[in-house]
Amino acid sequence: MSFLEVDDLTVRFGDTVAVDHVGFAVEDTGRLGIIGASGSGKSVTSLAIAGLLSETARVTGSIRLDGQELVGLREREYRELRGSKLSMIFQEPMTALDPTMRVGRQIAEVIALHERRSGKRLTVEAELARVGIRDPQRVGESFPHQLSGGQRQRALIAMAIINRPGLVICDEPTTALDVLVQKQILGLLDEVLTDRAALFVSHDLAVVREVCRHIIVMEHGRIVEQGDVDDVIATPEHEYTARLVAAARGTL
Amino acid sequence: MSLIEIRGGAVTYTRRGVPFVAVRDVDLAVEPGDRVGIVGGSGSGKTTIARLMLGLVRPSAGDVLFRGRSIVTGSPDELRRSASLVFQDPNSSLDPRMRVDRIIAEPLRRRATPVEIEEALASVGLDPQHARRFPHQLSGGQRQRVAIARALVADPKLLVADEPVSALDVLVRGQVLRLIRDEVTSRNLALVMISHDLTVVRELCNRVCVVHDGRIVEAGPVEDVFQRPRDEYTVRLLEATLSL
Amino acid sequence: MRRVLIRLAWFLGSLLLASFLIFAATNALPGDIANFLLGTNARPEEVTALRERLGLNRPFLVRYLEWLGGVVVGDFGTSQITGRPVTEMILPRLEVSAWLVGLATIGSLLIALPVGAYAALRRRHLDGVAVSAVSQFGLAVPSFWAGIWLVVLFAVQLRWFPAGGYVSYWDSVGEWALHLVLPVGALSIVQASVISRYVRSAVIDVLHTDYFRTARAIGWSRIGALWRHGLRNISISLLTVIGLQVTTLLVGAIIIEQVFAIPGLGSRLLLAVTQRDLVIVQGIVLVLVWAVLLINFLVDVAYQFLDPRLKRAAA
Amino acid sequence: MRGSSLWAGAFLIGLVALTAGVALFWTPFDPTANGPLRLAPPGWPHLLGTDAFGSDVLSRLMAGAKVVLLVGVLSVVGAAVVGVPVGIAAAMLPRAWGEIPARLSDILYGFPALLLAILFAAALGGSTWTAVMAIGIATIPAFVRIARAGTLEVLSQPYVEAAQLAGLGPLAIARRHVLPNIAPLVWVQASVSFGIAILSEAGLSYLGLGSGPDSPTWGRMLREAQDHLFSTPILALWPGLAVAFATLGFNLLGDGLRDVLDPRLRERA
Repeated sequence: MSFLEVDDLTVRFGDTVAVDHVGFAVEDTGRLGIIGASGSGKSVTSLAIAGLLSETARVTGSIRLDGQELVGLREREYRELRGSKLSMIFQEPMTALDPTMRVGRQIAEVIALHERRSGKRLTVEAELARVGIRDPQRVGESFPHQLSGGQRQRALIAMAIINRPGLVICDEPTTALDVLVQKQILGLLDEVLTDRAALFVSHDLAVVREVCRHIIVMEHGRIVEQGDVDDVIATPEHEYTARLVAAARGTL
Repeated sequence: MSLIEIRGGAVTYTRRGVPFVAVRDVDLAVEPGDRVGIVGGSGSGKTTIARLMLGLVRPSAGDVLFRGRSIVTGSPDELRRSASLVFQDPNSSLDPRMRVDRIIAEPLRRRATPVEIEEALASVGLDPQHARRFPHQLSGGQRQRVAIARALVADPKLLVADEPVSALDVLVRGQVLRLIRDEVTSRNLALVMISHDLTVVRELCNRVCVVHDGRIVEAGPVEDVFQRPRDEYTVRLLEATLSL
Repeated sequence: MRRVLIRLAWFLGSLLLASFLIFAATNALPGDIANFLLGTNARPEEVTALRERLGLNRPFLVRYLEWLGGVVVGDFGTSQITGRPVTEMILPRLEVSAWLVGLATIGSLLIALPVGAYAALRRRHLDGVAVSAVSQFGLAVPSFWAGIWLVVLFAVQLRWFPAGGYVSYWDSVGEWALHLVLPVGALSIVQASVISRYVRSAVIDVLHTDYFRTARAIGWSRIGALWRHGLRNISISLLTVIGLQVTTLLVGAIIIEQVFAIPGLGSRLLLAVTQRDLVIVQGIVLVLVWAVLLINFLVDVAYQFLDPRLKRAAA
Repeated sequence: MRGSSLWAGAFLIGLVALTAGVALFWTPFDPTANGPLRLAPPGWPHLLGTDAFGSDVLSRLMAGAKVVLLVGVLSVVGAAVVGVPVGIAAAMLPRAWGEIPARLSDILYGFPALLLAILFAAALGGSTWTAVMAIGIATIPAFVRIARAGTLEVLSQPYVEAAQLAGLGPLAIARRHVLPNIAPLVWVQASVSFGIAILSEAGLSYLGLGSGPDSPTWGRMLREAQDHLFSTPILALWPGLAVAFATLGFNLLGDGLRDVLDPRLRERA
């Protein structure tokens, strides 16, 4: 049995089907890349696993995390999982942190929420150092707007891994970043995602290839192709995949 | 004589009462038919250089010359008749309350004939029926095509494109870039392409300027800079660029 | 700091300009107090003599500066009707009105925050829509009408509270509270419907932010994330709304004082209007307008310090 | 769901306007005449009963609608005509100059309609016209604010920069881009201000600072009803309901307009 097993997952918003009978599995140290253009259903899939879709969404099928069924799970129990057993990293580090709260306090909150003890400043600084922040004390005492995009994303990664979750879902984690910072953050992710399962959602094949071996390609809510990332790039079977590869090559 | 030339240009903004230098010591000349790429990270000042070039910001030092005449001390009117800009986000660069035909006709400073509108739409690959639509009734790629049609309608000599595809969906980026390349070639325009994406610049431009911290740290023919980068920042930038 | 000083300068300037406008409105308009006091049959000599005695025939600007000079040191002049110092009349009534407005502000927030948040969280359900509809109706109700019905229900029918009047806090706290329940209630209910609508849309905005999603992703419940992260962000913008709403509340209080026969600034002001006691009118209007300007200035300054994104620039 | 508040608002306003229109030519009884039947309960021929002077309540309500609409239209239109151009100018003038109208309107914001009406009444005596003036002047800052904020928002948009590059001057930009884009805001504000004007007029006439005794107003009716709360509380019901529904109508219309007029909001919703 795999660590994460998604089976026949379907998400509807009213009459529109955002995710259409999708299934995949990830081992406890495995990584899966989900590739697609905007509107392909890749983000909805990841939000469905984290249980963070808006209440208008209707989710059917099965999502099993470490043997536990997540579809239909009571919100109270889901809340216990989020931030401890599964965590997420989002696209926009600019807006993903509370602008009115110091970064250190926001990180300490993640510990406090799940261990029923307050996050010590030293722990927070150690965690910030772990994600490659050079002056953790200053960063911890800063408000988000006082940090660079890369520092903010590192802080969010620290929040995501602080409770050693079994599954980390990364939703376009480098799209909003500069090329130079993107390279560094991808390196950091590669490092912190070892020993745990990870989903890596992106529209950019070149980015996904940096961290994942196995990928699935989504279009209109369906999986149209899957396999080893290099194989898919070299010999795309589906026409849509071929267009994505061409777009990533940048050749006109 | 250069089409447009920035000499020792610097721009200082005041942000919440604190002055800060966006770019400085910028020397850049664009010849007719030249295709110049300006690359750099966000906040490096590359957009400011474009705005400086079009007279949308006043330099705090240096001068901007159009066909040898200063647009800082003189009037930018002649420049504006000969230069146009394609913005990053077509959602905000098209007036949401104007129909496509009025948007496209704006640089003409007169009412355009239906034939002119049809030709302008056709040149960017849009059907004439789009003329009476509002921007929000179009897709992102179509909107950017409308913005390009507006930029080309008054027959400019210089086209400045500021990250023209980074707000678009991956799959339509290539189409829009191809459109820009084809129009620039067939009309023999000078192009200034601002982008964080080195691959795009490599495909479209013959010269490139690398901007870092408000300065041009390296400039030269595209192949030279990409094959034999001299500046340390350019080296890092090239190393960090992922491609298949 | 420099920005705060600039704001302070604008604030002082606006106090000055407001005082001038008030003085000009009561003095430059044609209704002359001397004519009014003596009636239409008065002989011209008598009018002239009275004008002389009241100092009305001296230049306008001189009279304005004299009045302003007095106001600055706390002397609002002497009533033309009663002959008593205006300051002495205003002060005890100022306390009454301040209680009314202050308690109503607190009361309206206590109602509006939970109600607005509930309407936002349950906006897709019938009960949430019903709450919005009620506040929509409350928005359209004049506070004095609400006051009248509170009197009909709680004073006339149930006899729980007195129908009007006022007892000073210093005489009997219990009676004071008893007399304030209905007027403060009437003001709060109506004010709460305004504020709860702001709260509702602010909460909906928060629900769509990325930081709210982050808070949910680390394990907060919707309510928990709203409490911990939403409230801080909402309160900053809510502060501005409260500042702007003080004007409405002040006006509501003037009318409510009339409904419940409360001896506050408003009822004294209206009496002065019917008596054409212009010195008192000037004085009380000035106090009220300056209060509004002061509160908005304080909100503005507080805003600079509350929002961390503005803090560095302000300091 | 969408558009329903627009129609509900339009319906309520239509009702008030129709009543006022009919009242111009006909009311069941003379609204100012005293009759022999005092404090009569609702019935026939006095559908809503009579007040303490024996006047027909329904006729007085109908006559009150005329005053409310007159005061509302004059004050809101007047305020918009002054406030919107000032607001646009405040946003488009160079910073130092634009600051002046903005700050002046902030000061005016400290003068609510009631205090202005009190100042005018103290000097001139209360009348329908002082009420219009007071409410109108007090409404100006709302239009200045909304027009200025809207214009600043429009000016920050790249399409304005595109228009500059196309060679348009400030006046052409104001006409082609600013006005059409802030128009929805102004319409919404006008609707909301109209609701506030109705509430203000009711408050003024309740305090006896508005129209004179011969024109019956909803506020004056409430004032008179208050003396009979113990015996005939129903007299306080009708005029209050009239104020509430008229105001509700304009508030709903404002909400509806907000949804319908803004294409960007339309997409989000």
